[in-house]
Amino acid sequence: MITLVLILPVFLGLLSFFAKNRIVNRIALLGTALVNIGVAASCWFDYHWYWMPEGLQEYFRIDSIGLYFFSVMAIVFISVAFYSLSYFRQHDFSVKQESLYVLEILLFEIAMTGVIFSTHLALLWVFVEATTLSSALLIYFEKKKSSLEAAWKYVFICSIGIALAFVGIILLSIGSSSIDSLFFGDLYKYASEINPFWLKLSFAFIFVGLGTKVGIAPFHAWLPDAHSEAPSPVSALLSGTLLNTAFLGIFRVQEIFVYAHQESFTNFLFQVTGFLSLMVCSVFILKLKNYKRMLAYSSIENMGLLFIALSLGKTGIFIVLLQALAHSFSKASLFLTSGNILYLYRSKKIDEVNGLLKKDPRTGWLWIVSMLAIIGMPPFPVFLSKFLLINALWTHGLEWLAIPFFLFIIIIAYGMSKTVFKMTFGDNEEHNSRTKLNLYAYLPQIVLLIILLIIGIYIPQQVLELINDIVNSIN
Amino acid sequence: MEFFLFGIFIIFTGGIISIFTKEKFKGIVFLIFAIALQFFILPTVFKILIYGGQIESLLMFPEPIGFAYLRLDPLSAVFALIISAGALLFAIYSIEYMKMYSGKKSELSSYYFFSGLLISSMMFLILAQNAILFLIIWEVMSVSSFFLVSFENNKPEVQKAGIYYLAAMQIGAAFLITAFAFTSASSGSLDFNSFRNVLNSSNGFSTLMFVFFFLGFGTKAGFVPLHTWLPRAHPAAPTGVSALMSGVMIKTGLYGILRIILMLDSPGAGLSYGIVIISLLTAVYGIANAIAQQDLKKLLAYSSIENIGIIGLGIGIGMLGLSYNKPEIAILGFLGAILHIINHFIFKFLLFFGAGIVYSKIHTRNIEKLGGLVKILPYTSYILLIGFLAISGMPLLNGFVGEFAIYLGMIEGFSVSNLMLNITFIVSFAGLAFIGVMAVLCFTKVYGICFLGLPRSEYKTDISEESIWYKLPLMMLTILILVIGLLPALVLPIFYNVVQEFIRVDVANEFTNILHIYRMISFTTLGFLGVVAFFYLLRYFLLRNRTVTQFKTWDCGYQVQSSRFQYTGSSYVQPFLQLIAELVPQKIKLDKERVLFPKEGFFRSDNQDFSERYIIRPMIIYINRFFSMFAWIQSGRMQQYILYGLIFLVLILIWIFWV
Amino acid sequence: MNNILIILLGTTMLYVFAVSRIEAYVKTLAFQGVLLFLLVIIDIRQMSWLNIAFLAVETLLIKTIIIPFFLLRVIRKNEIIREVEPYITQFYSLLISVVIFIFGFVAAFWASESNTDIKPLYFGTSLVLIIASLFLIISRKKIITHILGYLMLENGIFLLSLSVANEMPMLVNVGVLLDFFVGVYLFAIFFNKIHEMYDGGHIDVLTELKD
Amino acid sequence: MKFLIILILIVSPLFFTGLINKVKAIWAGRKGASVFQPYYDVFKLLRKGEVISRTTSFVFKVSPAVNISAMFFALMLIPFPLVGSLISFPGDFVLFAYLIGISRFFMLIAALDTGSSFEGMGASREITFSTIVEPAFFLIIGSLALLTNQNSFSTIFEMLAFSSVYTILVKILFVVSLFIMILVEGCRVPVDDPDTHLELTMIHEVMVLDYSGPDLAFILYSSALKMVLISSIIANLLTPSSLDVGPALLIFVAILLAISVLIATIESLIARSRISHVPQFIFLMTALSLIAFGVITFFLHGNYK
Repeated sequence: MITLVLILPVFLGLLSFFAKNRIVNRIALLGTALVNIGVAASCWFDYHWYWMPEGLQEYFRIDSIGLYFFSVMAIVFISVAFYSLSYFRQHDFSVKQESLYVLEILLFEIAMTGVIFSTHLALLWVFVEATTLSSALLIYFEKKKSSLEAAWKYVFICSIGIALAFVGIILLSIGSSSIDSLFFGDLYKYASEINPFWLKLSFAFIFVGLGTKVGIAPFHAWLPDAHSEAPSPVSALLSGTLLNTAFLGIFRVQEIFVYAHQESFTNFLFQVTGFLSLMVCSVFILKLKNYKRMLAYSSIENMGLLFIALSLGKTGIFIVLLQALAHSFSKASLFLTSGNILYLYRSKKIDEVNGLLKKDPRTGWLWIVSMLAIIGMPPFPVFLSKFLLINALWTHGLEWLAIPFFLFIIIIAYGMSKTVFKMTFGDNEEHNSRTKLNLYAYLPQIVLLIILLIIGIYIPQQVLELINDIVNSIN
Repeated sequence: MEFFLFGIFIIFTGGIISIFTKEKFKGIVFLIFAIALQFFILPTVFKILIYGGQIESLLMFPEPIGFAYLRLDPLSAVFALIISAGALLFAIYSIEYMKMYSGKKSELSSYYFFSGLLISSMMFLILAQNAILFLIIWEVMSVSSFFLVSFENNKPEVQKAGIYYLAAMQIGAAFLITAFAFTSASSGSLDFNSFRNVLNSSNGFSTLMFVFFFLGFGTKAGFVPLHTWLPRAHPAAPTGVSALMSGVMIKTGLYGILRIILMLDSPGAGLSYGIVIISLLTAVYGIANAIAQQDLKKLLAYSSIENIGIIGLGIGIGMLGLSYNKPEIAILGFLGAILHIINHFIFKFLLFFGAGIVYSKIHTRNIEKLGGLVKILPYTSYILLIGFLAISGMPLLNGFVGEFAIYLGMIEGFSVSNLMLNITFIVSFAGLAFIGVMAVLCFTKVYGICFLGLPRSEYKTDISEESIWYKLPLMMLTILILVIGLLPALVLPIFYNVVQEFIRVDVANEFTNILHIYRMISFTTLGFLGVVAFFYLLRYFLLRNRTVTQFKTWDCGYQVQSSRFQYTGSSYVQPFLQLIAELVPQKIKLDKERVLFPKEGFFRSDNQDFSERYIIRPMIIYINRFFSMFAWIQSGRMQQYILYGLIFLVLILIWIFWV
Repeated sequence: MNNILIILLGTTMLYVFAVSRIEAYVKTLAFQGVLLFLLVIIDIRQMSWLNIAFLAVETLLIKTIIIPFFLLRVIRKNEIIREVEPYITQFYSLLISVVIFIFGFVAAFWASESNTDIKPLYFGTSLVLIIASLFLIISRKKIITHILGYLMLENGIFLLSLSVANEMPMLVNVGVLLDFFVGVYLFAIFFNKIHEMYDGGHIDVLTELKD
Repeated sequence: MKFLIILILIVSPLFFTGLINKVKAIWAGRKGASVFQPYYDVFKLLRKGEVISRTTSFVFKVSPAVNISAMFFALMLIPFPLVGSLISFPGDFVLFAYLIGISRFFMLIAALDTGSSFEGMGASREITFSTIVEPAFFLIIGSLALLTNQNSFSTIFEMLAFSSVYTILVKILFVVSLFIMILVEGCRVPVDDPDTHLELTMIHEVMVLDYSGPDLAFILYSSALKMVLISSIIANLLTPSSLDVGPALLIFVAILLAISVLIATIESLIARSRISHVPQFIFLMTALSLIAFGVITFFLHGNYK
């Protein structure tokens, strides 16, 4: 199965790259997406069942949390794939560009899949670096000055970060020389034998490195640029899946601490950075001029939430999973919708967009509803995770943290809603010429939001089982 | 119960269906569903209210919500009553009122959709017994009402008001989420019943939680100083919505408070005193600001704050009665609160509808521009006279009935020999009187200036008489006012079970005594009505064969040149506002040239909201200033960004080496 | 023998801070590659031959020959002959690099006491390389200098991995190398683009995106 | 018995007005009109037609009737020493105050109905002063209820005996403040001057400028009755309850007369104060009632502390 999702896209990508044919491009893109969905779905029935060639057996495995993140990624990816059809329509690209786009996006997808499934720390590192490299060109896809700058900052800062992460890995292998293996399984099993000092030392580096990819403050600085300058579907992927996968990396490393009963160290680190990210977001959310940057900052905030939740033990993990899913879907939907807005108004400036509801009601309502979903309006799951977070804060005796938490959350919610309603409300005198968008510009977001609604009110039994399985799998 | 739930579903679908109907039938469709709603809701409600008891049903959600009870007890039933009645009136009224916006199809669809959502969510809210479910519905309610408020979102001020409202609701919700989360965390369950032992544990935590709940619900209800959204949102919204919000939705905040009180075995005296004081403050503050307003709907919004204060006073007295274990006080307090909830719903709907009619005909809400409407809109004017009398708590009408119960509660309280209690009750006794007379000032101003006298501005000539869709709800409300006002003894027994729910001991005897008092009152007031009629007839007969000359106002021979010479609203209230200048800060802008023969001057005075000016705005400014201190971090310099990471890394390393 | 090589490797960093011509940087990079190659060759521990061959290829072919020449081509193409423009003057940066040296070796010896199976000299030098190259990146203005700094950082990390007794699986090594290679390639591409769009590979031109 | 007294009081108010005028005349050294002059005026007015402003509406016509009947019913609630009131139930004094309130409401909107700036001014002043008087009155009644631990007019005044020094003190304070209330509500000097019609300091008289004929008669009568109402509360306070019915009632009536004489005396001796100083004067009432309340609380809670 994994080979399918790891190898097939490469062939499809190369095929479309060399075939230079629009039909092939679409087949490759949608084919990959559907295959991912299929694999994910088949794994839902029994995720211990998979097939790998002998050599790679030990390097790739589907465990429960991997499956969870993979399914989230698959859903986001298929919606992005479908949206891309509309994206191609919006800017009439040449066949060559389309093929390039498909190739890059497929490589990007593979890299992320690799991160999710790899069972070896260094291998995970390799794939994380690969995600950086494969997505860098995507960010620069529209060949604008600003996007070039964004791409440069992204690729360079992330590379430095990743390099540091590798230093961390080496330090860990020093610390765990008695184990002489960097497979997560072994690391968990013999966690107690690892020299705690070296463990912490290495984690400091790994956290800085992968944290740079996750885009958590204070390593967030590249994120607003990259996410705002990339083409909208790519932004959706970056924000909806890449951050999650990088987070998964930190999650897996952090589990070592749980097994070694050193988690107090990481918890403190997570709380500090988490609240820092909330603060960074609330500093800028009110003074932004560019709505895609607003979304990027909200991603930083949500990553902060993930880390705060991760620092709260078992209950925290439930929140993490819920929040990761909610953020991926709603943020993907937001970014895709922002693509529509960009197309309709030809501008990323907030001041130049108003009367969206009059210009294109569907886009307008999608924009509003997705925003409500991300700022945690019920019945969307972000609300649940926030409630549970406060709940967990109480049970961990950190109730005073609720004060800064809500201070930031309210400011962020206020800032986002203010911006969004400023854009959607009002009349627009200047452009009343309604420009048609095709179905694919709406369908993916609608589907994502419907899934979110279902999750928010009534989490399906299988999902709940999987989540509980994950929670219990941590000792 | 299923019946009831189906009713909720009905009104929701009504909203959805009216999206797909043709523009001119949307209102009718919604009305039909609203009527259907009555048939589903009212039988159950009245059954609960009259025979007591409760019906409940269990919903099973997966984690994290878990099992959720839906329970309809007398308290919920009271609110269900006003919600469904409000829905009906709202639906009738909207048909005519929304004709102003004909042509805006998509807006109208969203209007009816969100109305349906709002009504159904309120209806569902009063059933929910599970923390998360409650919060979910609560937020849905806030959001849908937000969309209703920002209906005319092409106007910038409406947009502002909407966002302000949303933000206020978020702050309130934050308190609620915290309170519910902490309470459920320490009780280990999300079910309301499990909160009892947490809230009754006699430590600081339970008090803190109560305060949080009060802050959260109080923001919705509009207790000072959390009220600032009300006077912004109400004028912005379409009138039907303002009525629905002010008459019904802000009551859900009170519902929450009452629900929490129900969980307490006996509320602490400290909390009760706190609530009494805050409510008194709210009422005085609200009416004082209402007096100063020139915008009709803003004035009504402030008067809602006042009435919330009065209701809160009733609740506080009830709590004091419970905490001092004096059921005869508690019963009166809670009875007064419940009665006033109902009454305020009635006359506030009436008044908002009236204001809306005026707006739809004259197209201004500015009191200073109105006048002499009684000649143009006689029907509305006469009905509104009743409304204004009622809201000023005049005898004969329902406003008095509620307030009298609260007065009686205090009077009963005098018999308790407790210094603190006596002082509180005397102060609130005089305070309520003060509020009453201020209400008289406020509403004589409104009625005298807007409806009597001569027009203060040019009206457009062809103002048609009110349509049936306007007359019908006004008539229904008037009948309610008169019935409750004249025959309270018939209406009161309905609310016995509600009060009984709060006072756990049996208070049948006290209740019968109260009924007796009310009989006396209705007897007196009816007699009074008779005497009024007698004197009016006497006058009639005296004048029958005398000459009655119609002439211009004599005014001591002082001949008025134009209607602009009339007394204005602001000049009418100016002497009083001078007395309370501290409470209602006036911003006066006056420029007139100080020469011997001044040509032309300019004078403008508008009053500001005290708590907004001295509490809310400074807070916002400081928070902004704090955050602006960090604006430099995103400077665009890549090396700086890398440096952040390295510095943080170094910090972590140092920390590791230290620990 | 290899200690001398390592010291040499360390001193290259000092040289980097001393000189100010970009070509010199590239040459230094190539020299570092050579040194690393020699290090790999000289201390043949009980590694699998495959691994040794791989490392040899990596150091000699890629680190020493391909990348430097590639970079030289890029530099010549964009005719960058001007001096590097440091935020911090040569003298102070030299001073700081010395400090880094001292710190690196102190840390190394301290670490070797706490944990026996690391070679202090390797460890210290690699630390020096890493920190110094980071300092290079932060203190210089030219984008090409940043790229070179990144490459030196990679060298440092390579040395660090040499200093560790246990080795990575082949798959990982291949992956790392691939990433490294592609990364450098990407850098070059972007560097060219930047030179086309903005005249001059000056980092200060890249400050349009900010809040 | 009750009916008899109420009958007397119903016919008497104008007599008190006449008495006041008479006393004032005597103070002024004039002979003065007959004590029954007000009756002649009222009957004359009742027989006249009316001139009604075109501006006015139904409200203008109905409010005198409301006014007078409100006073009547307020009278029904007033108790008399040892006889009690016609209608009595817990909290009846609240109804009493609100009946006065409804009459006020109608007089105000009637004044605004004429659309004259002059009458609007009067209305504005009237209500402004009432906002100070009303709470003070409730303070008084409330404290009395607290003191006697009763909840209706008649029972309160039954319980009020010259029992202790506290009660005497309290009574004196209350009497003074109620007397101020008479001056305000009855529009007497120093608050207002009933004799003039054309001064910018007018309050009550100016509100009813446009009334004529029977309406004016109603108004004159009801304002007289209002004074009687309040002064009968004072009388209730001062009548010793130790006597039996006859003498008690006599004292009651005597006090009423005394009050009118006092009012007349004050009116002839003191000048009307500036309108801007009136509020301070009325606040005196509040202050006195507060002091009295303080005394009461001390009386109730002081002894066991």
